[in-house]
Amino acid sequence: MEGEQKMSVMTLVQAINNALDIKLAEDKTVVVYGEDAGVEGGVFRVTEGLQQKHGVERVFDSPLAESAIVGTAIGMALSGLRPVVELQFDGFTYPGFNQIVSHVARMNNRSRGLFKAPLVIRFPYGGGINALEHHSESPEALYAHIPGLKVVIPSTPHDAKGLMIAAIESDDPIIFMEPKRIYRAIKQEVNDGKFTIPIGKAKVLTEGTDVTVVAFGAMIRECQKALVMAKEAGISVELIDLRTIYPIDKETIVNSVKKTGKIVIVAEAPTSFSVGAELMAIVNEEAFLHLEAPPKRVMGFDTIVPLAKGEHFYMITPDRIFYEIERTVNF
Amino acid sequence: MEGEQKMSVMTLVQAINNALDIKLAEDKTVVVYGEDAGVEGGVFRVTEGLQQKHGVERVFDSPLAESAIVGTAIGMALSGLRPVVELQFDGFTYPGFNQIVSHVARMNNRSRGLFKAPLVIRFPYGGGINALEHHSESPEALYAHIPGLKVVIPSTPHDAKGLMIAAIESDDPIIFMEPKRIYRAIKQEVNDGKFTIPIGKAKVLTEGTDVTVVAFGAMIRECQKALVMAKEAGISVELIDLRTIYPIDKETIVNSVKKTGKIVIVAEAPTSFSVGAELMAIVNEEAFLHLEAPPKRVMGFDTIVPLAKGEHFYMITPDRIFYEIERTVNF
Amino acid sequence: MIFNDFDPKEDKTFRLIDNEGVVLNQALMPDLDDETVIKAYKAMLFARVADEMAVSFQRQGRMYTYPPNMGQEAISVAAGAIMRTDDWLVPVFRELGAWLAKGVTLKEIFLYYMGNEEGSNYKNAHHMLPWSIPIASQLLHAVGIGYTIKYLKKDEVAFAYVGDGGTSEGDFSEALNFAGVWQVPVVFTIQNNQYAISVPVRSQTKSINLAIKAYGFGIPGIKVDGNDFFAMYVAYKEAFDYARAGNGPVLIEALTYRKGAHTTSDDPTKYRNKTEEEEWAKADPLIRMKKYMDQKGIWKENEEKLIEAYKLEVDKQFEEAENFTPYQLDDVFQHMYVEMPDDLKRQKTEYEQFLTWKENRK
Amino acid sequence: MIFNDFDPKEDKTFRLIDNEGVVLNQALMPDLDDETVIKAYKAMLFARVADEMAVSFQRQGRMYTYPPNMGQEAISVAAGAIMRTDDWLVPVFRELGAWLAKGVTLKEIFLYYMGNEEGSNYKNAHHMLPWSIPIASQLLHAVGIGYTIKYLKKDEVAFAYVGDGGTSEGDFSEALNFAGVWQVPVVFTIQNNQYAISVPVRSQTKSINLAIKAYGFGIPGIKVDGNDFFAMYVAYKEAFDYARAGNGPVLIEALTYRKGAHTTSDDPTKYRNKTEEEEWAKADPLIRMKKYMDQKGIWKENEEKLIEAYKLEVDKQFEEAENFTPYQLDDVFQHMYVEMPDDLKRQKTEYEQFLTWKENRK
Ligand SMILES: Cc1ncc(C[n+]2csc(CCOP(=O)(O)OP(=O)(O)O)c2C)c(N)n1
Ligand SMILES: Cc1ncc(C[n+]2csc(CCOP(=O)(O)OP(=O)(O)O)c2C)c(N)n1
Ligand SMILES: [Mg+2]
Ligand SMILES: [Mg+2]
Repeated sequence: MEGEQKMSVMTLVQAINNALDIKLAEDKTVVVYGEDAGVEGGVFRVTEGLQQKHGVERVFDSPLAESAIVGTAIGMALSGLRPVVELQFDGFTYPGFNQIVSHVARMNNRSRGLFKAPLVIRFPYGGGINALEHHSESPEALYAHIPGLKVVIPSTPHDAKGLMIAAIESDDPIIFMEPKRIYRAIKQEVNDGKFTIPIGKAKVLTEGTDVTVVAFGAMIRECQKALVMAKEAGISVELIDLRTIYPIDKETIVNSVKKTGKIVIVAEAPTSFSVGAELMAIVNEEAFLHLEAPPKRVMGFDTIVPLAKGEHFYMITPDRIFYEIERTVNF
Repeated sequence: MEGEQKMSVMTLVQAINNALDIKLAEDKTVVVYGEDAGVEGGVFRVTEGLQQKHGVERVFDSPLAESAIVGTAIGMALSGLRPVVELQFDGFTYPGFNQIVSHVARMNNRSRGLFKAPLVIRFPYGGGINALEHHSESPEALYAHIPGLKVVIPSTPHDAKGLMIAAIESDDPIIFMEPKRIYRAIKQEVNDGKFTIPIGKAKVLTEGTDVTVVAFGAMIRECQKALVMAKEAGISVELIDLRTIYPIDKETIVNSVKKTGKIVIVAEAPTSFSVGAELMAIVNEEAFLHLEAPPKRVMGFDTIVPLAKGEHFYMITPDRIFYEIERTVNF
Repeated sequence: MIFNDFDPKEDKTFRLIDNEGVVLNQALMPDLDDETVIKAYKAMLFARVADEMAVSFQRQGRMYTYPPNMGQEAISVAAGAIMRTDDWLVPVFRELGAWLAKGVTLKEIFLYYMGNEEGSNYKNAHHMLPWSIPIASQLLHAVGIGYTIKYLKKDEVAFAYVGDGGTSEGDFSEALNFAGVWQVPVVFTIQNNQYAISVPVRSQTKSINLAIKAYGFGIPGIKVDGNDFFAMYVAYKEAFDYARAGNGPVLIEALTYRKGAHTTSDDPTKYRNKTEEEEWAKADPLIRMKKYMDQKGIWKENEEKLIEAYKLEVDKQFEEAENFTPYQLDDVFQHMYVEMPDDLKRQKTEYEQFLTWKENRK
Repeated sequence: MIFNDFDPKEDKTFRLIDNEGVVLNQALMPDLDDETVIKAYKAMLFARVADEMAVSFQRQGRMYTYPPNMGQEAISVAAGAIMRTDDWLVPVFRELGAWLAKGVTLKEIFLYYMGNEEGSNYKNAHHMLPWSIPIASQLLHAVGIGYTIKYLKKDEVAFAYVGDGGTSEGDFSEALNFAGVWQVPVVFTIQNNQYAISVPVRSQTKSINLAIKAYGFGIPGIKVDGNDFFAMYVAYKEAFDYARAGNGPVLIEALTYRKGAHTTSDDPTKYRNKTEEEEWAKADPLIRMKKYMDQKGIWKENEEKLIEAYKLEVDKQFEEAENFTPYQLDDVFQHMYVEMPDDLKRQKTEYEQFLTWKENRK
């Protein structure tokens, strides 16, 4: 699937921008819009320069209304376009929730396949940037619980690009969540050409034998730091980047847990009724007899993400991950 | 907590109506509204007769807008009233989702306790009534995942009344989900007076030793039928009615599983990222060493609830519950 | 343009014939040949017959909840007479005339109300969306389609329906606003049938009418007598031409009355009175049009016979729906995604195992 | 009533003094004594100073993202001059004048922007909600409060703010509609500062102005020069009186301009030009009012000195905020519910165990 081999160093923001640029250039049915997504290029500059390059009819600002952004994108998708819409923040996806749940997820099923809804809804998510209320949410479990959606979360520039291109090309609607905390924090060599990464496939980042750690988004970086601590402590960790929350790659997870017998799940969202719960359910259903310790969720409290002064209590840190890895391994 | 001892046979609809009636009579700050909730008494007649009795200022029709129904109720709750609002169906709670998630759940925390939001959002939920699309949803996991909400689901007229009165008297906001399928299907002797049932407490309906079955809402009745089959097969089942989805009564569940070593969870919602997943997580976290078989979710498919002709495939039936109980016990 | 002459701010209603079928404004009457008029009347009559039979099928327990259109036929039949094949219909659920004109069959509609999603897989209705039940949400889809039309420089119009109650939902305003900003070819119709289930329109908004809501979005709006086929025809003609010519969206409030119940589960006697119903009965769109045709002497057919023929047709389609391939387990899973994820395959297989167990137990 | 004389349909703007401080319409000028005028000017000045300092505190890294009010001071200071203690302020985030008038302290505001929720626990601001960030959602809370006021027969008014961008959200329309139907005492102000972050108001809606949106809900609307304290004062006076008297809600569009950035994270040069900024600078509400006072000869104080005093006060409050009790783990959990559920207690205990482990590891 890899295209030409020229590489450039990119941040996650640049990689997504690059993916959008490639698809806009290649496919006239792709349009990009959202609040401040046109002239300004988005509050995080993810769509920067795209309007200048591809024209105001293809990359543009919309009025301030998330339900309308999603709802009109559905109409476009049903009538032949491939809209990629930006919702400005995780916490502002909720005014669009009805359109997402009641229509985006259902057009294909409702019309028995007569209509598809090839649209991408992308938004920055997650905490750790000292933001205002509603700007630090991790709502992936909400969207993953809705039948008919696919939920994708990249953790690196490379993956972000490949997954975004795959998302735009998918005939299923995609919720594309971007870990804003690492928008610019990680730089990576990324292939300049077109390539895709399959939606629905997790990735084993580090092989290990003592315990499986599953994470995604900005938490991958925290886990990698924890892995350094674990290594020092002589613990061999298998780290898996989930990459797609639904459809979840059970096989990769379960195979790993069958090997290690232990699992620690790391994510930012509140613990209860979360992706962590689902992963625990999966390993129970598929690898019960291999479990040698209780699966552990290292996740956010069941609280609102605190404002900046209190956020450090909430955010999962490498030492906390290591602490739980150690406890699980020593169970 | 029980009041006078006169009893009447009530359906679930009548019991909720009775609870509203009692609180309207007793507390002038209680107001009740929603689409068709006034003159008509609601499409399911839950608020029937209340406008006539308590006046049009206290029980009334609202314009057709769920976000406004919830949003105005917040304003009322912050300024001294105790609104009980009706959203017409589970699938029509989503236009109100932003207000619920962004405000109902957060006013207390946002204002550091300066403002409380004592409101009740009630709606019929669940399948099995041959309804149109969006009329058969079970979104409890969505609401339970939102920090700041409490989610209550009764399964009998008695509980519905006691829980509703408790909900109205609670200073925390309550999502009150009513199993529409058994709105009129179950009749029960209910105390005519005022009584409350504590929010956050599950109830052991049947004691047993071989396996714990946890369910709620309309699924309790299906489980009870399955228990008859189980008994014939010589299986002793402990049946627990969850009653509150959040805060979940871990103690009751965990104690039971410590005794039986096995758990089957029955609910209508799609399986993935569900209350079932959370219950599995809980028993792993709290009773891992007692588990003798993989916890089992008997839940809806990860699909849209099919229309009438296909709904029988989706709905959980007693024989399916029994089948899974038997498999779990024989693991 | 009539849109300029009937400023909703003055609360005028555009009307061409009165309840007796008498022409009120000859100058504005559309130039229609007799055949077209008769065709429209027949379309209304067919819709009425289909509707009445649907209600009785439901009563017989052969179909689930059904929302009749009775009394509102002129509106969507007029739209059907104006639209082109490529125009996009974004329906709500009470514009049967437009559905049929689009090519949706009664068989499909019945199939849907029998509880089979396959009824929304319209085999012959080009550019027609299935019904989006959450009130007013569909209007945004029409605006998105309008954007596609404009972007791809197509010669099409999207036309969308909503009820009086639906104007209270945020999505209604967002749709009109986006359509205005984007200047897309969308014709919005509010079927103001006076009630949203039990709630009368006077409890729905304080605005003097619903057409005036167009002001807030800088688009033309007009209030039309929705039980007057000719007025609706003229309004639609202008609206479609205006939108198609690239002038942007248009809002039509069609004043009408739901003769029947909200759905077969509803009992209107709870919330409306006989006097009101009788008053509106005089403005029944079929009666008015028939009176008009009688005065012109252009209606020669035996209506009883026609109705009999229609009934046979409706019956035939109903039976076809009843004899439709039985619902399969596969139908539950098949269309959730373009390709079935492993997770769904697994759930399906597990269910099949249960079915096998069940079978063996007997 | 000026609301009748300035019909938004004719796109008129209610204005009382021009950019040079010259009175345009003496007859409509409010009957204010010098002291009141000076007090209002000082309130604007204090807000301006506080805002400028807030921006620089943020630049120094002592505070997080802050949204300045600069240029919009007349609007909320006028509201502050009209409101009674019991009236309810439902804020958005750019009406500092009204916050201060309500009794919110700069210390609280700074504390909030330092990232401490305790800043929203207003100790002295009676009937004032904390900021609801999701755009336009707060308007519905005001309508609910309006219902309480009406239901409990109180002599209060709820007044709520929203931006030009916020008028596009469905909640804006739903709020105005419910307020109209319920006829509740709510005064809505749209601060039309020409931009929603980078998006100009002409890309936000096709309507000729924003006040005209009132038409769709059957409530009075008026467009006012928001940089003219006197016009805003008169408009608010009438609006509060009207609402308090039980006549229902009112919509005011206050035309203004955001002099600064959207927030300290924003760079307006990306989307607006100098000419426009300079044009609006001439209409700065402080300058206009000062010119007015100068012409009247009522402003005698040494402004430099006053500003110095204000700066000291702002500094003092800022330092108080900086020295506020450190954030505790408890603060994360404590206010989620009236009583802490076991689940949260358990999470807190587990975290404390981790902290102990961490401590011991050192
Ligand atoms: C978002 C949403 N809320 C509630 C409903 C339930 N509901 C179905 S039809 C209806 C009334 C619709 O009234 P109106 O828009 O006037 O259309 P009419 O039925 O009169 O044609 C309601 C409340 C729904 N379908 N969607
Ligand atoms: C529902 C929602 N969507 C997006 C945002 C992000 N956001 C914050 S302010 C703003 C622009 C607001 O513009 P306007 O209403 O004109 O107010 P102004 O900032 O100009 O005072 C946006 C889009 C938000 N806070 N809430
Ligand atoms: Mg209606
Ligand atoms: Mg603005």
